[in-house]
Order: sequence, then C-alpha cells, then structure tokens
Amino acid sequence: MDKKIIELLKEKLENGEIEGVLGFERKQYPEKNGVIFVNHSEGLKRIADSLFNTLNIATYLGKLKGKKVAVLVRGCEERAINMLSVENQLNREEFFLIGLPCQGIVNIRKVKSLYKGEIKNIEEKDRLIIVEGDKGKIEISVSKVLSNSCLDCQRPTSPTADINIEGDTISPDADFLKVKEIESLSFPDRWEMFKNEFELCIRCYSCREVCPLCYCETCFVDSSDPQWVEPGKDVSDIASFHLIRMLHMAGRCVGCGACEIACPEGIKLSYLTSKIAKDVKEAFNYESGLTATQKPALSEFKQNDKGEFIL
Amino acid sequence: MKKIPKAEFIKELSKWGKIFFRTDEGFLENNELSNRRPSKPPKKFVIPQEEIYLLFYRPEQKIVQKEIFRKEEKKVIFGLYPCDAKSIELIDLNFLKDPKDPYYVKRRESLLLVTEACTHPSTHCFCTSLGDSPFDRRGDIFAFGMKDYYLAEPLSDRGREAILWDKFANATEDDGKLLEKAKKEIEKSLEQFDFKNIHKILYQKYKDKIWDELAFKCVNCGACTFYCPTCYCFDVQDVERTNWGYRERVWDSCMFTIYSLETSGHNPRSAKMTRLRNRVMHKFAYYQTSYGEYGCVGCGRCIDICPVGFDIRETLKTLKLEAGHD
Amino acid sequence: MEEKEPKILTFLCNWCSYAAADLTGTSRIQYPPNVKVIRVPCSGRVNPQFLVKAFHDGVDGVWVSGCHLGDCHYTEGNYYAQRRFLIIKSLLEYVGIESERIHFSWISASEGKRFADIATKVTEDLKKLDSSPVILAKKR
Amino acid sequence: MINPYKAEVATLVRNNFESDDRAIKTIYLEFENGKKMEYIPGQFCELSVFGKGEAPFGIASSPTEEGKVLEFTANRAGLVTKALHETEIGEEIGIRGPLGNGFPISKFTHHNLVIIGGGFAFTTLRSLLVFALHNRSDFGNIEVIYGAREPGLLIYKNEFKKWRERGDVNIYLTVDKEFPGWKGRVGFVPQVVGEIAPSEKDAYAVICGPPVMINFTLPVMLKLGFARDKIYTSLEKRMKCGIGKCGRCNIWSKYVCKDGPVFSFAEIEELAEEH
Repeated sequence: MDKKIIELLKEKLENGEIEGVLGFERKQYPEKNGVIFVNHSEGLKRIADSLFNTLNIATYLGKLKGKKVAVLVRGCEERAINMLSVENQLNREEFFLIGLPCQGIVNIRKVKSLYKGEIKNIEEKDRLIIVEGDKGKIEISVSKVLSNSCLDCQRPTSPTADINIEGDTISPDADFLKVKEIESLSFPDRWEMFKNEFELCIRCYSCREVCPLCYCETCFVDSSDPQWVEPGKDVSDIASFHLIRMLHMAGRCVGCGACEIACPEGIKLSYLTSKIAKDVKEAFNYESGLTATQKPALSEFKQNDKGEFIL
Repeated sequence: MKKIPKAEFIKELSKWGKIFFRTDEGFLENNELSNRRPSKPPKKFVIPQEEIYLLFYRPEQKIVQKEIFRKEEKKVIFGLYPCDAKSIELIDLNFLKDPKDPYYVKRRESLLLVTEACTHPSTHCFCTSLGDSPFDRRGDIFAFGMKDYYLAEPLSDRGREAILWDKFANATEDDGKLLEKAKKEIEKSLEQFDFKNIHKILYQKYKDKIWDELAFKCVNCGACTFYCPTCYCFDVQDVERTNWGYRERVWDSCMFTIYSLETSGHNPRSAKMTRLRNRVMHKFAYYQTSYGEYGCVGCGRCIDICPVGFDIRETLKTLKLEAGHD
Repeated sequence: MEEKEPKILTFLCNWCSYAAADLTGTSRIQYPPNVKVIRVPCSGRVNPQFLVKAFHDGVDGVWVSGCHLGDCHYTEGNYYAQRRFLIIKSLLEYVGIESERIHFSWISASEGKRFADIATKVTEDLKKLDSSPVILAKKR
Repeated sequence: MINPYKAEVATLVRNNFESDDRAIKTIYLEFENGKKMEYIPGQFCELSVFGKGEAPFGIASSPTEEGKVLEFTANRAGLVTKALHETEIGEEIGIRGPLGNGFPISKFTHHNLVIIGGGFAFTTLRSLLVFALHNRSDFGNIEVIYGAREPGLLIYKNEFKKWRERGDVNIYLTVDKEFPGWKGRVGFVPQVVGEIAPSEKDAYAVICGPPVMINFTLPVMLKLGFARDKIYTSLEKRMKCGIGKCGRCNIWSKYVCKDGPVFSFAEIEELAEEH
C-alpha cells in the first residue's frame, strides 16, 4: 500500500475524522483475500491492494451504516457505491473514498487451468503472477488470467473518488469480444452454450449475495406468490433466475465480475453481464455509476431512444 | 484384514453394483481414482438436490396422491475418504431416527460405502482437530491402498456380504505395520488444532459480541452449505399445473433469509450474523447435544469454496481464545 | 402432419392497443386466434420478467403492444417500456430465443386494421419456426 | 414403512369467518375415511392444499368435542393460507398429524389455569380451554385473558359469550384502544394481565400470541410470582417437514416441530434471541 495513503489514513483515524478503514486483507494462497474493517492505525498494515481482491467492496458498506468510513476502491467499486447512492441505499457523502489504480483481478480458475499441478503459493509482481507448486515454478502474465469482466472493463479508475492514487491500470478496451463471438452464433448454438453453463448452477445464490447491487430485501427468486422461479434443478428455472437477475441488473451492473469469480461452479456470468453492459452502452450510450446522481439506464429515457425493433 | 489385488477388488465390487470412483470433482462412474479429496461431497447419493416425492392429480372428482420412489440401482461409492464416509453416517442420524424417512432409507440401502484411508489430505483439512483420523474405519468396507494391493476389511453386514472375503489371503503383519506407519505419518502432517470441546465454548459464547466481528466477512450465500457433506436441510414446495401437481424437496440453506422467515413476516434469524452463528452452532454444538457427535467432519470444503474467504477453523480458534483457552 | 398452433401471450395496454383490438372485433376484421390477450394499464406495466415467466410456462411467443410514443395515457410509460423491451429482446435472443418469438408494437385505438395485420404477422412469424418448444419452457 | 410425508385426505365440511375483516377464517375438516384423530390440545397438523403447499396449523378443536370434526383457524397471509381460505366446502385438504408435543395436560390437572392469548393465536388455547371445560372438575380456577388490536379481530366471539355465561371461568377480553361500541376492557394484554394479577398459587399459565406480546407479558408474569417452569407457551416457526428432519425450526438443538411447539419458559429461557 502507498505510504502516503497510510499516513493520511492514520491521521484521519487518530483525529477521529473516520471511524475505520475498509479494505482487503492479503492472504497466502490457498486462503482467500477477504474484506477487513480496521479501526486502529496498527491494523492498517493488514490492508493490501492485490490482484486477488475478487469481491466488490461496496457489498459490505451496508454492514457499516452510520459509520464514517474510509474505503479503498477500484473503478467498479466506486461506481457501485455511486449506484447505491443513486438508489438511496447509502449516502455517498458518508464515505471517504480512496481510488486505487486497478490492474484488474485474477480469476483463480484460469490460473488453475494453466498450472497443471497442486499450487502451493502465488506471488504477485508487477504484471506477473508467480505460481509455485509440485510442478515447479512458473510465471504467468496477468493478462492471461484476468477475470472476464476485467477484459470488458470500461473504466478502471474511480470517476468520483475523493482522492485517486496514481498508477498503472489495465487498458479500458471494452471491446466485448466474447459477447460479439456469442452473438455471431446461431440461436441453437447460443442456447447449447448457455444451457451448459446454467446446468452447473446449484442455486447457492453466491452471485446474488456478493453483488453490491443485489440488495433487495426479498429477491424475486425467493418470492412464492407470485412464484417467478420454481424450485429445483431444472434448467428452465435456473435460466429464468439468471435472466431475470440480469434484467434487474441492466443499466445498473458495474461489471465488477464478483459474481463470476464467487460462483463455486464457475458459471460464466460475465457473458451475461458484459452483454447488458454492451447493450446499454450501444443503445443508450450509458455507463452505470459514473456519478452519484446519474439514474440507472432503465429509469430514464430520451425522446430519440432506439426503437427500430418495435413494429 | 485381507490383501486383495487392486483390479480384483474392483471386479468383485462391481458385482455388487455400479461403481462410482473418487475423482477430483466428485464421485463419478468409469473413472480412475484420484489422489485428492473430491471438491464435491458424496451427499447427492443420499439426498439429491431435487427430489419429487409426491404426485397429485385429479382424474375425476377426487384427488389422487402418489408417492414417487425412484428406482434406486445398487451403487458402490468407491474410495470415500473417512471424512466423507462419516458425513453420510452423520446424515443418517437425522434421517434414520424415528420417524424414518422412507425415501432416504431406500436410497441408503442401495449404497455400499467403500472407504479408503486418506493419504492425501488437502490444505484445508482439519479432521484430526475434531478427534477424527484420516485412517478412521468407517463405511461398509475399509481399504488401504498400497502399490498393487488393497488391504481391506468389512465393517458392516453389507460389507461382509458384498464380497467373498474368504477367497483372499490374509494381510501379513508387515502389511499391518505399513498401514500403522502411514497412519502416523499422515496424522502428524495434518495441522492440529484442538476443537474437541468446542461445543462448551460455543454455548458459553453464544451471546458474545465477537460474533458480529466473526460474521463480518460472510455475505450469507449458500455455497458452504451446499458443498458441506453433512448439511442436509431441505425445503418442501409444491408445484402446480392444470389438474396435476407435485410436491418436491430441494436443498435449502440456513444462510438464506427465507429459510426461517415466517408467514407473519417475523424472522427469528433476520440478522445475517444470527444465521451464520446458527450454522456454526448447529455443526459444533447442537449436533453434539443431540447426537454426541459434531456435525462437521473437517473436510474443509466450506473453506475451499467460500467466495469471501471465511474460514471456520479461524472462527473456532478465535472463539477458543476469547473463552480463555489456548 | 398436423400444424402446431402457436400460443402467443399478448399484453395490450388498456388505452390504445386493447381498444384497437376491440375495434378490430367490432369492425369484423379477422385476426388469428393464437393471440391470447392480457390487458395491462400501460405497456410500461409489463415487467420484462413477465416474458421470461411466460416462456418458462410454455408459451411459444410473446407480443407486447402500447400506445404510440407521445400518446401514452401516462405521458411517458411507453418510453420506459421501450428501453426495457430493447434490453429484454436483446438478452433473450442472446441466450438463444429466436427473434420471431418476441414482438413489440405501438398501435393506437383507431388502428383496428393495423392490429389485425400485426397479429397476423406475429402468428405467421412463429409458424415459420420449427415446432420445437421454446428453450426456456419447463418440460414438466 | 409408513411414509410420514404423505398426507391423509380430509374434506372441508364447514367454514366461517372469525374476524370482521374476513382475514381470519375457521375451517372444519373431516377425514374422508371416517377416521377420528387422536390428539391432545396444543398439537398441530400440517395442512396442505395440493399444488399450493403445506403449512403448520395448531388444532383449535378439542379431542373432547363430539364428532370427528377437526377445527383450524387460519389468518390469510401467505400462499397456503390464501389457498385454504379459497377452498370450498366439499373440497379436499391434505392433513398430516397430529404433530408436536401438545400441552402437558397431566401437569395442569388439579391446578389453576391462567390462559393468556393475543390476536389469532388463540387457536390451541381454544383447544386447551374447551378441553378443560369439558373436564371442569379436574381443574381449579380458570382465568382467560385474551386481547386483540380491535374488537373486530377478536376470534371465537360467540363462544366466548357462552363460556362467560357458564360462570365457572373468568374471562377478560381486551382491545388495544377505545373503539365505538366496545364496552369491555381497553389496554394491551401485558397491562391487563398486570391489572387482573392472577395468582400464581397452584397455577400454571399458558401464553400464546405474537412475539412482542409474549416478550412484554412474560416479565409481568414473573413479577406476579409465576416460576418460569410454570409458564408455558406455544412457539411459531417456519416449518416444512413437521417431523424434525428439514432443519429450519430449531431453537438451539431443539426442533419446535418435534420437541415443541409447547415449551415452558424454563426450557427456552436461554434461547431468547432466536424466537
């Protein structure tokens, strides 16, 4: 972590400007980096920036309501906070946001598919990760193991953080290559692909719970009257769940990719999240969470919105 | 204890039923045995994620109810590590106590559990901390894999009847020594905590503020419960069609809000922390009170799978320290 | 071979399209009976998840119709609807639901003929597809 | 092997609304095969409307009542209760039971009884009260304190009139605040209990009602000298299987469906946080 930032946070903690700092704690593989809330200056050294901070920190702000907190945020996390603020779930002004230069997050599944052995340790170094295990030591370029959502990242830096730390970020290509590839498939092939993904789902709802913007008190999938989605493993129900969730995310999803990495079954949820991001971008020239006042894409309209598809 | 050539052992067992082998992902047919604890538990063999158990239809005026028992073919679950074998025994405690669950009974009777001593514990394993051993003799048959042979012995009637044991030679004293040596080595290699009296500490610390801190990371998804080999909670729901319908049960998770939400809107476990606490308490205290066994086998799958890095070992360790134990 | 008659779940807004359907009837213009109508206050009332649920429950196609832009009884309901429809249509097609199964239209209360024409088009479109069930349909 | 998940089929023979807002309805069921169910007051059944679902309901009738009719009172709230309300006379309802432990009648016998209820939770209390009145000589004084938000929400009104007329039971009805036409007591149940101050001597008390009411009534009872093990309650929980398998209705290691729903406050003293 940047020394200047630590000094700044220390000062703010000590003079009572903030009650604590929310960030990620770096753990040695195979333990996972998790979120920690630090309320004393000695604890600050536990907070670290890492390629393996796979959650969206905005998910946790609900647990800190009413506290003055400094939060270390990446682009997507800050946009999620803005979005939550627009939707009156929290007050953006209560938080002191420190923008981190984001190099993306690594999907451990991709690392495992490249390292055919038992991984013992993973180190991060610039744009490389060094993987060590029973099959020796290899270096992997981060770009090869980047989370799918990061590949479609439109904005790695925080648009409205209180301070931004300078540094290298991933390049915001947002070329939606995978989405375009799927769009070029025939209808049956598309379903074949998605069916295979959806059939993996065990309905643990990790995707929903780690999503900063899935905050509904009663999720539609839990509603029994009307029952939008029936219980069980039938792919029609599972697809309904994921599609309706995506509809709710359209124009709100910040593309952090937390859901895809959290999924214990490795379902490629980014194929869906990137699709809705691409659609709102192309159709409404919209990106979610750019400010704490910009409404979600589907809660506003323009007179000249695209409507050629309507008879 | 018998000494049986590997191929022959498998051949003998295949006469009893279809064999499902331990693989990295789970227990699958026609597969080579892997050297790792499968990422998925054998739970689905005793409680499928979705089970339609009653069918109703209305041929005329009156409604007709039909129980749906699946046809259960005989299956050999081969190479369960003792933790997974124990997990099924723990689930048994719930479903085989009175009133017995007839669907469960039928499925359970179709299974032959062949346990293999665990020689490759994973990094998150902690069975020894709970007083268990990776060499515990559990299931219907216990086996220890050597280069070309299995040392094997039956532990139950089903195990005794599954194979013509007399056909095979007895294991020698040296074989026994080898087994003991391996056991000691593996047990030693496993990280040791001591959670043997953790239930007392949990009851003592139930109302402690520490729980808020412990539960901070948890987002209450159901991944741990669905990957847990001993979590058996289920939900019952009806599905309605025109003139017919069915009642089914599906896996449920105590981490979900609606798990305990009452129709009146009152939820005894509305706070996220209380749901996590209930899960931990259920495994390490309530199960102990009810059955004298912990509801956890120390397989570490919940730690593997948790998307937020929640570590049950850390939690128990913290609670122990808080309670003034080392 | 017997031709399968597709079921089309149709949401019509109370103020324009539903009135148009009425006019079609009173003008004795024929339109296919495949169209099963649910009257809604406004096309903006049609939550996109209705469409997912409809396909799940086994309809072959959906059609939503509202007032022309600018004519909405609630001034702007159909503008919101238009944005949502774009997303839902695009998303459903993306996972493999054929374009012929999802239709939207604006029909005013005076356009009885147009209503019948679109109803016919929607039905014809669906009949062109092979009779395999919708991918989202639950088999039991 | 008996399948504990399979419901028996009963027919709805009668029903009537209990509350003025028609949200609380009593339904009367009779087994299709003419069976008479053996049960004790305080037990419950899982009722199901096929295709809609299953939910637990306390038995409101008493085993001492004549005939084979079972009585349940349901507040229209969720999917199943809605379906129960819509079930018409002659239609089938699935029934599993009796489930749970029921009130410890043998302990209550030869003692005074204080029955305290709130809202539509008087169902199993009705069962207990009717049971006690049918065996009147087995019990000492019986005092009943029952309250609801407003007069229209008091259930079993006609029966209360009859019970009051008997003269061998003290009945106190109360509503939360003044209402035109209401001449009875006004005040929340805990407050009324304090005013009436039933004696703890030789007495057992049973309290059923919404959690808030119970939480405020319990201290009043303790202050009146009732010991925790002499105050009973019947707990509500989300239940599915009703036989202690599905897991959700636990309070610590106890399952409300199997070990309850009737508990004394001595048993659940420690468990205050999760009910």
